[in-house]
Amino acid sequence: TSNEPAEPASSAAPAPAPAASGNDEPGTKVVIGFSAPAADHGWIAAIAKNAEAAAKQYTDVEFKPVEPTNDINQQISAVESLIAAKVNALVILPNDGQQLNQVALQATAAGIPVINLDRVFPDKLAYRTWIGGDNYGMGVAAGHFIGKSLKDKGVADPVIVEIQGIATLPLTQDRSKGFEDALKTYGFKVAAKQDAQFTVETGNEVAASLLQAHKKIDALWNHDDDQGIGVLAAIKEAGRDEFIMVGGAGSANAMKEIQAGTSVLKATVTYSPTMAASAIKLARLIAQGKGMSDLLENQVPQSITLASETITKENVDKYLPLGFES
Amino acid sequence: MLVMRGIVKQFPGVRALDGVDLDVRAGEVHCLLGQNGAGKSTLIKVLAGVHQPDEGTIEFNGEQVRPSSPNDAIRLGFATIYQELDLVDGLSVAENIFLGHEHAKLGFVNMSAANRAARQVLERLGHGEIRPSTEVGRLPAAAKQVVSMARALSHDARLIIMDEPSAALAHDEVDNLFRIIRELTAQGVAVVYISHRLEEIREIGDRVTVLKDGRTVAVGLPARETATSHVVSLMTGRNVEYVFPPRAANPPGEEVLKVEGLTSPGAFADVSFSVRAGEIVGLAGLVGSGRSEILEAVYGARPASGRVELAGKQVRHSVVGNVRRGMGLAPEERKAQALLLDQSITANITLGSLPSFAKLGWMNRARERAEAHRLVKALDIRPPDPERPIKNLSGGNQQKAVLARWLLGSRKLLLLDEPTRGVDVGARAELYAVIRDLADRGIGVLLVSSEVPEVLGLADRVLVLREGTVIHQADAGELDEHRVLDMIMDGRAA
Amino acid sequence: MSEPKIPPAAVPETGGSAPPGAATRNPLSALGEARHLGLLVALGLLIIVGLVTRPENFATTSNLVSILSLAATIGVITVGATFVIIGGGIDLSVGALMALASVWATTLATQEYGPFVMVICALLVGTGAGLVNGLLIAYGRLVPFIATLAMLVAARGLAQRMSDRKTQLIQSGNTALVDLSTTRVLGIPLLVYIFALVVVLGWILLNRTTFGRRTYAVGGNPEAARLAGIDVRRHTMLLYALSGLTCGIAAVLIMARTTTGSSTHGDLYELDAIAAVIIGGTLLTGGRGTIIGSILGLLIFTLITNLFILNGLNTSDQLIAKGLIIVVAVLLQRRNLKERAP
Amino acid sequence: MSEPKIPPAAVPETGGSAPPGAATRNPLSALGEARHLGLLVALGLLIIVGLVTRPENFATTSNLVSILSLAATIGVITVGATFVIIGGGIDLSVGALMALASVWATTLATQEYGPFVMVICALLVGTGAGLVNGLLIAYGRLVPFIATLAMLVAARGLAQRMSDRKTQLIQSGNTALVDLSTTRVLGIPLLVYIFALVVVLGWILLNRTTFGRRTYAVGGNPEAARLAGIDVRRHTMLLYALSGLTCGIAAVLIMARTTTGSSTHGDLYELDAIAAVIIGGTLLTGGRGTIIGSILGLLIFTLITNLFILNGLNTSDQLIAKGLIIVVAVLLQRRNLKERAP
Ligand SMILES: Nc1ncnc2c1ncn2[C@@H]1O[C@H](COP(=O)(O)OP(=O)(O)OP(=O)(O)O)[C@@H](O)[C@H]1O
Ligand SMILES: Nc1ncnc2c1ncn2[C@@H]1O[C@H](COP(=O)(O)OP(=O)(O)OP(=O)(O)O)[C@@H](O)[C@H]1O
Ligand SMILES: [Mg+2]
Ligand SMILES: [Mg+2]
Repeated sequence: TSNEPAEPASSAAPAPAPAASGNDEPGTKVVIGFSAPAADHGWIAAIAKNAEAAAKQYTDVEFKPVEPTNDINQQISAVESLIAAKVNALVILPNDGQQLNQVALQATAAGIPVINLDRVFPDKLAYRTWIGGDNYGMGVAAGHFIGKSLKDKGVADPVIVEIQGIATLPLTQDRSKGFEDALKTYGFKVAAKQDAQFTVETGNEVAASLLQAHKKIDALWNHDDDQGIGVLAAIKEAGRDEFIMVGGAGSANAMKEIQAGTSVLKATVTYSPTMAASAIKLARLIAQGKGMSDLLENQVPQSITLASETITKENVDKYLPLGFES
Repeated sequence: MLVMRGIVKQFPGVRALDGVDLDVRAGEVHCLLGQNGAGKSTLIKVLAGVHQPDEGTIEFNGEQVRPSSPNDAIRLGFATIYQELDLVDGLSVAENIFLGHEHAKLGFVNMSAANRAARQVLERLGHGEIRPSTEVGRLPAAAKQVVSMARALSHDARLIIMDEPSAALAHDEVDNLFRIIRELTAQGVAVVYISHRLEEIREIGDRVTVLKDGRTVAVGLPARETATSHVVSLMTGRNVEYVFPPRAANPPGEEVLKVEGLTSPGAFADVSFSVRAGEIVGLAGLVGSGRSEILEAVYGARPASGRVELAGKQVRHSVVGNVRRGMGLAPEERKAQALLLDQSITANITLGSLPSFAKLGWMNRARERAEAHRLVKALDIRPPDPERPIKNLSGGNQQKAVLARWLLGSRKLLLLDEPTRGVDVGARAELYAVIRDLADRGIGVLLVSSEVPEVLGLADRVLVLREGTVIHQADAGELDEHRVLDMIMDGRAA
Repeated sequence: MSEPKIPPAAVPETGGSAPPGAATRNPLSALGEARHLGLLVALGLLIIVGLVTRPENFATTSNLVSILSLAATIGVITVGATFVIIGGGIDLSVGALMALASVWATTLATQEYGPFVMVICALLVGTGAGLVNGLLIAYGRLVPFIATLAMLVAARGLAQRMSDRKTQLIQSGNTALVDLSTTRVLGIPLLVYIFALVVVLGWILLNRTTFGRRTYAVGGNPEAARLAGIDVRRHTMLLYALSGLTCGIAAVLIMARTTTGSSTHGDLYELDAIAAVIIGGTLLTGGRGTIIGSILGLLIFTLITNLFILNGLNTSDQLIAKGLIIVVAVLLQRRNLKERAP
Repeated sequence: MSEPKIPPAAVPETGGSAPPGAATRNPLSALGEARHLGLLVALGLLIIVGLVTRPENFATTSNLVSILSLAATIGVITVGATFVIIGGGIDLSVGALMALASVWATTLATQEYGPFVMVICALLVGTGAGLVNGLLIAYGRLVPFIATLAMLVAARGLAQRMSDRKTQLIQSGNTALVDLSTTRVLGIPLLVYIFALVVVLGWILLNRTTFGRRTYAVGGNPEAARLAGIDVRRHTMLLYALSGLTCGIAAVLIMARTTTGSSTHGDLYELDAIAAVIIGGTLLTGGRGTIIGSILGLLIFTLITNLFILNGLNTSDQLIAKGLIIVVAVLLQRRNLKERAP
């Protein structure tokens, strides 16, 4: 929430770690192209901002973002234009990995290393390195938190409700799968799920009706903290507090709710947009032919999966600086 | 050749045809007469396959037929000129003429063949100057009527139905139309002719069928021998004399309208005249002589230079202002320019004077309804139910509603463009009386009509126009029909 | 020969049988009018489906209140859209204007002045942007579709810029605004009353004032309206301003409901609002239509969504069923519209 | 009054300057026609902006090819939409039909039969769904807006069901389909040729055949068309089927370009296509319009996007600018449309 009085170092990428190995020392000048979906909501906006901020830290990086769009056809064109411009490395967060696979292959064929951010290309030939969150793991983390809390409370046969993000995204399906699998280990299952659009308003609408459909709920997992604002508003409006709620992604706003501890939101599982900053750093290293200095290998690894962490009242202080503003 | 028996057509709430008989012979001009709303257009639409009759039989050349679509009727050899112009504005003249039966091979249009054929038909109609490739939307109303006729002629029809073809035509054009009708009948084509101008019937018609309230009241009367008064009383059920109300006894008052040097490039130039309170001033002229344009310019609806004064004050060029100051216009094309087809008669009547029924924008609907009811009665609009949608009224009754609009509120000046177009004889006399009554109450009236007798009979003073200039002004009493016709055709000013 | 001297004017006539059209004008009987019958039948069927499938959840007060609260935001916009469409236009920018108004009203700078100023701000922004639409269309003579599409795009862009694409929370000092959604009178949240008020005022404006009558005229036949002395341009402009105003009101409601202002609010509202208006029997060509029809159309949409969520159906099935229901509802409605036959 | 002398021509000559109707019919001069002048000016301005801001990138072959490839998918749809809109209708379902066709053609079951069957499948699905639109509108007499909105919703739902909301990759055996986008002849990908072919065929159909000319009649004055013996309903139905067919073709193109079928393809294409058609000078009320105008309108949109990509503007600014550019383009165009004055 942009309205909060200036939060220290809130959404900007964390400062680079001390340059022990000199990896942050200026090297050959590289142009890094960047393409992502339209920044029409908090998480993706944070992705774009983190990428840009990371690029700005380096004098040897020229950052070249292209028009973000939600139309696959246009994103293909955008990447094509970056290939034509002969950038040194490409960071791509595709609207859909499968649909952009072809053009990523083209880039690789043109000798441009592709750093695949988050939504993965099906074809390993299409990218040099993948870095992204663990959607399945996120569902698992949420499932475990809820499973454990309910077990501890001794609830039998609980009503567990899930509010998903955009249903047609593979990541949504992965998250749901992880959630379901984790709950299974406690012998629980999801009673109802509905998808929203990652926006405050749709979260609000879906939650309002779901609360009508289930007069008593024990736990609710909401995939995305952006739409979570709307979900919380609907819960408050309905005057319901008999259940616990878990968020997703880890926005600063959600963390503050958890910290305050006054609402039903008890935890959120991270899916940090800081990965965009890391992707830019990796792109720079790859383009300059460097490795990651903490590792023995001379080259950047082929894939890096971020762990999804569970933020609760106990550890929220540690995470708050990393929370993005939704 | 054509025999229709016991045709019944029911619309929701209206029995438009209630057992009509018609009997047309090859090579004759059969006239269909009847008051507004008598069912003439409905009858010919049944014939043209637009409406399906609920009861009754149609026999053509001895065979039972039942045209179930316009296409059917065309195939049977019926061609129709409809009362309302039904052309496609976005297409060219030639495309309109051959719409539905294009010159085409395998679906590909042969444009040049179509243009050639169109030119031929147009020349036959005496209008070789209309270019086949012109977009119809750009043609003036009269030329559109010609295109409609050309379309009917372009079919090799054995029966041609004409629903008030002369309504949009001026005098000279009507002669031309008659020439063509005679050519057709000489070839054995039958013509069904509908008109409210009884003198036309006498000139071109062979036999007459009269409709009243959806029923046939007379079949196959000889057109030339039957007395006009007889026909009229058949139509109306009473005796109507085709006369104009007496002119005002008291002399006209102050000048309500003064026009000086009004010019609109391409339409008219340097027109000056005045209209006084209680006076009816008529504009006579050919179609295309710029009469409608003068009315529009005075009304502020068309850009023009020059000076227009209403009641001694120069008016700004704005319809809104002019209406507020007391002008009213009954435009030429009522469907396109005057009517809210989806609305009730009431809503159409009160459209021009809404503020007078409102306080701070709040409508007093009881008063509105009462006023509308009063006018519907006064003008004998049928059916006399002010809440009926106006689109189901016959043309003449719609015209009355348009006039009624300006009978509300305090008008100083009324501009009437062809106020009796498509209005039947009985209603005409009523309209004349209404117009005269308005003038007697101190309103100035500027009247355009293509019927010279109407201008001469109704107006106090007449301006004769030719090609956008006033060539003569005189009191109506000083002129006669022949002189006016000579002037508007040859430009010989007296 | 008849001399119909025009009789002396107008003693309001009470006599005779009530003219048939009079029924149309009575707010209550309007509901039962033939042309809304199909909608009512469709609504009834949906309610029956609700009662049968979820007897314990559907007919509860809280669920009904929830449906009305959900319908409120877009319902307010639908009232404005009805005016614009009856007036022969179309407004694609409604959702974007609502977003812009919500963002503007929740900027820190605005929030400093408290909830009252925030509301005024939202209303002004909505009306102002609507006025721009109106100016472009009435005086710039742009096609409404294009002008409002451009406004849609630009307003969303501006809202994103202004909010820096963040969701702007209503500050703790301004929760009076949020109370609109949480405070209940007789068990019904204030925002439902606001919705009802807008509908009633809209109904009155459309059916009882010269403004409404002119709207029908301007939409039905602009040339005839012009020649009858109506300032068609000015009226057109006002219609879009009115639509903008309803977007401003809707922005207040959505802020109350979600406790935020955001550039993502109201996404695709334009389609929903226009669809509700048209299902309600208003012609896209203008000149015809009713507010009650639009609201019934909207309630059908809202009810469909509610039923699906109550029954736990997934969105894909929801979409398919929604398409079918729209078709059936309109076919039902058409059955009762003999007048409009070929 | 009874002398039947043939009067001098009373109908004014429209002569003088070349008759407008004639010019329309020549494919080349049509481009230069006055009514497209505004569009050409706008396009020219955009090109100049491109040359000035990105001299090294803009005027390259690869960029031009990229613009055309981007325009191809929606361009094909725009051709169909032009027919529907000239015919007095509107088709909101185009994007959804494209998605449905792409999903259907890429199901594993279909893919077994190879690329040729996949193409046939996409075309049939598009045409079939279009036919359903046409039947609902022409014979069920639903308002086009509603019927195609229902189809939009239902087709998206069906596509989601069919694909289980997953993106369906084209299997390695069927890459012949993908070659449409990767194979180049004279440096231009095949799909651009397909686009061009559809435009040319559409132009011929609209301007040179009875079907096309009757489309103007059906849209401009359906009653007159009916009276002239045209089967208006059948024609209307065919128009929607044609629009569906173009969606099927577009589905083939998008499959080639993305190597996938997906229920998310073509989101909001309906708005873009309609906007392009209207900017191109076709009236939403029907009866008037040109294919060339629509394509110019579309190219303007595509060029705007391309320029933004090249210049790396952010979305918000881009949206604001896009809104302004639309308004300016249309104002420019209106300047050249004196005929349509008040
Ligand atoms: N589509 C329709 N729906 C309902 N009523 C109709 C319809 N068409 C005509 N009518 C009614 O049928 C009656 C006959 O109308 P019609 O148009 O045939 O009269 P007409 O004799 O041609 O009159 P006019 O001389 O004024 O043209 C009128 O009362 C009219 O209101
Ligand atoms: N749509 C139009 N396009 C171009 N010129 C027109 C158009 N309408 C009228 N004109 C021109 O304006 C002049 C007057 O035309 P119009 O037919 O309206 O005169 P009129 O005297 O009012 O005839 P009528 O009594 O039939 O209305 C003519 O010279 C005609 O060329
Ligand atoms: Mg008639
Ligand atoms: Mg005239």
